[in-house]
Amino acid sequence: MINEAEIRAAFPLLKRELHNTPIVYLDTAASSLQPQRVIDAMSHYYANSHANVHRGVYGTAEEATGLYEGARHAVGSLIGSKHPAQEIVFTKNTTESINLFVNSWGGTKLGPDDAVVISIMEHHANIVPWFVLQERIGFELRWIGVDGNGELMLDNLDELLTGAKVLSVTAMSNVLGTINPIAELAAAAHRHGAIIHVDGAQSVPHLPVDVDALDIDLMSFSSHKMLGPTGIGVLWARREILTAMPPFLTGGGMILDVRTDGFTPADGPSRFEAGTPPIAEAVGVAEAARYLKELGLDAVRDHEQALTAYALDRLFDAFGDELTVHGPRDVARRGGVISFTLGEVHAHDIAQILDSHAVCVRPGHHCAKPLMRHLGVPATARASFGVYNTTADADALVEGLRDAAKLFA
Amino acid sequence: MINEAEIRAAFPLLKRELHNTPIVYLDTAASSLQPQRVIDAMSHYYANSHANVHRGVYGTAEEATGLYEGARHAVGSLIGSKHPAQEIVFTKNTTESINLFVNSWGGTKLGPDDAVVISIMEHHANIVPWFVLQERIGFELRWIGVDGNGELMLDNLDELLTGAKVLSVTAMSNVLGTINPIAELAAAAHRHGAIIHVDGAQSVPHLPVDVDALDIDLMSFSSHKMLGPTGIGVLWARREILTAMPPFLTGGGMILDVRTDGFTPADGPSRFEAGTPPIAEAVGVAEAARYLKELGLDAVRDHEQALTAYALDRLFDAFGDELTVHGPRDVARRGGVISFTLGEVHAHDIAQILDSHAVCVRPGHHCAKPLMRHLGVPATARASFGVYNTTADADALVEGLRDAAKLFA
Amino acid sequence: MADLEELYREIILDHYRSPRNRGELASPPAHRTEGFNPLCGDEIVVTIDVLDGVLQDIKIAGQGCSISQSSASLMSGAVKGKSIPDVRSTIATFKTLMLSHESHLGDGDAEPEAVDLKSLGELAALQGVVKFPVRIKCATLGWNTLTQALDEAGA
Amino acid sequence: MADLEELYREIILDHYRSPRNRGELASPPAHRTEGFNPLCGDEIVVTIDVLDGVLQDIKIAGQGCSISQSSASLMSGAVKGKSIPDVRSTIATFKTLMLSHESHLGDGDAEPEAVDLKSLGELAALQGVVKFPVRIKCATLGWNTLTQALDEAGA
Ligand SMILES: Cc1ncc(COP(=O)(O)O)c(C=O)c1O
Ligand SMILES: Cc1ncc(COP(=O)(O)O)c(C=O)c1O
Repeated sequence: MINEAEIRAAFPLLKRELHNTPIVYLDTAASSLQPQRVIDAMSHYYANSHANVHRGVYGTAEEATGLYEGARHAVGSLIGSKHPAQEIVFTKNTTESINLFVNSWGGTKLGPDDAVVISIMEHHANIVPWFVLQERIGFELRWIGVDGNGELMLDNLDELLTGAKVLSVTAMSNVLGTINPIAELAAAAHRHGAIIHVDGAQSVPHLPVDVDALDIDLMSFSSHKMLGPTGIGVLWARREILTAMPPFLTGGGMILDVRTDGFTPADGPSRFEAGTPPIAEAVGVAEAARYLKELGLDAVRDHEQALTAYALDRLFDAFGDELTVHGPRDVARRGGVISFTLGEVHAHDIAQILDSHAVCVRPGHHCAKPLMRHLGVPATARASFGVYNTTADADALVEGLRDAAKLFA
Repeated sequence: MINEAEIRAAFPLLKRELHNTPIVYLDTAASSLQPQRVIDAMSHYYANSHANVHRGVYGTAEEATGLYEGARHAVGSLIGSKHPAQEIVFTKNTTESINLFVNSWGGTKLGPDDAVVISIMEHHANIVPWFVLQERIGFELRWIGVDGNGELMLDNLDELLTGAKVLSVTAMSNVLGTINPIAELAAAAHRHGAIIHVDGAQSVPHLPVDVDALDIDLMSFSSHKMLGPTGIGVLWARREILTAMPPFLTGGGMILDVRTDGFTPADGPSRFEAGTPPIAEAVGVAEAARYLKELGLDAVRDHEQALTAYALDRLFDAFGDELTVHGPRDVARRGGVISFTLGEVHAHDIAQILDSHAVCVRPGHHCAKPLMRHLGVPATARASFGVYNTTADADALVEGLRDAAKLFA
Repeated sequence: MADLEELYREIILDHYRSPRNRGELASPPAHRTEGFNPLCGDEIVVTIDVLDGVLQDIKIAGQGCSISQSSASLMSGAVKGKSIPDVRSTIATFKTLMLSHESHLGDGDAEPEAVDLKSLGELAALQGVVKFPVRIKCATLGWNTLTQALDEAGA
Repeated sequence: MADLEELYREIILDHYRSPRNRGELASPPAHRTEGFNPLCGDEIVVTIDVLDGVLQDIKIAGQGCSISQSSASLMSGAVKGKSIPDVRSTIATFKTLMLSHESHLGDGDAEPEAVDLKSLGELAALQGVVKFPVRIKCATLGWNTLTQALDEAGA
């Protein structure tokens, strides 16, 4: 169970006011807030242990190295990685993680006769890198469709996977909230001899995720969406897969040797971590992972699911047919991301009016333009919940929307 | 003039002790310490203004966007960029900046008949990415040599630049301390129709740098070496050059449009900033840039130059011929980076013994193996100064080294 | 919330609900240009008919928020039938109004100029946008598209 | 500084100054393997001569810090002339000694075992290294290289 008062007290930004009204933060799908202990962990690191990692022998360099390597364990333990020291690569965000995977793995394993399967509901981060690689290599890119309920259309999955080498799909849509059946997709991919890469940007912060139980091969996610700092992301990959991947970014820290005629890359995650890594950020995301683990992802999920159910009820009660919510109505099949349109009011105007009520939602295409085209809307307003949100926040959303509806009546 | 007491009080890590002795931090070339105001700027950001940038209309999203875009101005102003909003790209470190430049610019502008000129004293970050691209494209990689004084051998520069499309060279060696004649190199490159990219990782934090006065085309540098946080780096590029470069990493935030059959990239720096950028880190590096500007890079340079002169004198007084210092003796031609070997004592052992005196130096190849091979040493110990160091720190280094010399006598 | 009322003035809501000069002119002979705001997905299609140095006709299509659509609608009324120099000067005046805030975020080169609000007529209703920096891009979308259309049409 | 004296025991400095079994055996017939520590650049070249299940001879070349070089020198004395199972067991014992700290940083799977220091003889001098985690890689470099050499030689 989530203790609301305790949790809210842990997040300093919730004390913020906008237009003299306490902030109602409903944009966690874009970026979460950070608890004070995460902020403090980083400040403490800078003030006490900062040094560059890996090559120092003095006290603080050892501490920094221990904290940085230890962060792989904290993060790995959150997602059920059995060998975090060999499987957790730190990047700068989900987007870099996916670029790294696509270029390193895809760039060496894919040929012009191969196929890659993604879905229409992917974030641009899991679309554009494939386009760029496709231009170079020329494989076929196949799209899993989305049905009227906002769920993946899987009846032709076997067909799509025939001849495919990789399935890359999001675990939770950042627009629809849809929770995709990753275990099922992983089994299907493996049946066809393909590997599966999961975009976990929205799932890792909000659902219990166990990479072993799901039997997936790689997963990308971002610290800043899981109560951690900006500037760091994660690529988790099974050891066998990571070991076979060539470097992507290159420079210091990822080499065994450099001569004037070539270089030999290092083993393990450091092969993919060229240059000085985000050290303080690793300290921060480790603290965020510990915090999430203490809260328990089951409890986080329960809290957010109940809140989503409450919010959807209140919204439909208030606006009826004027309101269109994209994505599943069944809260067991969706996370706390509510994308909606309200009559003729444009998403941008909705967000502007809500801001005057200190309610923070995001308008736009949410970096998922293929999905928006499919939905036939140029933009939606999106309210998204974090563990620190309450039914009072959902009420504030409804009240703000009444104002918008009135202004544009 | 640098007020030593005031400056030292600004850096909380200097209150740290190692083995019950106040820390003597001499590893700024690897990573600098951060003043409290930089740490506070980031904590304050997280606690008050955090939101994802660029697409939000609510109060904190606007603040975060303003802070992030404003950081381009603060950083640009430090290096004399006239159009920071169009010229400053935020990356995760110098290494990513160089990878971005090499792949985006080099990947489209270089052909098998072209030549690229670098130097033997480059950091791996300015070597390995060229190797990787060379493998794909097949251009010629030419090396500027280093003379016995640790300076670039420029007599055959015209020959090296003939037919070259780019000269990529460090402004200050992270091993030798050598300050290279960038303005002269830029003029030579331009005379031959080549562009010049400068690795400013060691120069921007320690020397007055004006990209316009130097007449260079691109420069890469890291926040964590210039009193700023980890997790963010900078690529500065002249507008005309940046505008002509295609994207490197791709995903959200860097596109104009994405369809199921392709995408259109955005203009300006954001074309190169795929995914959620290091927002808090931009706030931090902006504060660091402002702090450096307030101190004045001339004053920083004077302080560090005087300290280097003092340290070299004390070291040679104490150890005479036992001591080998690599790089120029003339402190006007070098920065505060002192790489040395001491008799038969291995660099690793030197660093270990110094640690027991709380003196932090770095042993190893300093990510410059081609240079180490050229110098004929497997490793050096490196002491490097920051603005917060004093002659007392140099004295502590000498005392510690006496212990090392004694133990291994 | 005073600011919000300044943003959503009645005249703006009216132009959003009932946009003027809506549609597209046949092109050719008219010139057609699309404008696009990647951040929010707003689109404006401007078709113009220039003859004898005069903007004979203009039509606006596209979709987006109340600010982008009403601003384009207001613009169409303000420039239709005017000589090209007058059109360009109206654009410049309007952009100056918007820039009075944008200069804070821009390169810092441009000094904000005083704008003669009276000369803007109905357009002055858009001045409330200046207090909402992210919406300035919405308000100027149609205007930038028109500038591009004029440039492309060689007018 | 007590720790430092434990690290740099006299026996270690002695082996660093006067390394035993220094050089390279002619290969072939001996087997030659290079070990490398990318972080500090230390190198160890191990050449071994295995016959009738016994490590008949071993020589060490390379360069690096006092810990890596003395550890390899001590190792050469400890394994030379031993049967391969005995060599492997000496390696295992030594690695266990080193692991008693490394397990904190590693995957956390391995429980540190108690090590019979007496069985290590002179090698026990290296136990001070355990307090300096970054130096463990130095101390084990020669040992890992020997293991690799044995594996490659099929011994
Ligand atoms: C000259 C030089 N170039 C590049 C780098 C790489 O910087 P970073 O590790 O921040 O990417 C360094 C720092 O180690 C350096 O000293
Ligand atoms: C599903 C999904 N994938 C990828 C991303 C990209 O994450 P980042 O911007 O941290 O790289 C996001 C966040 O916007 C997302 O929601």
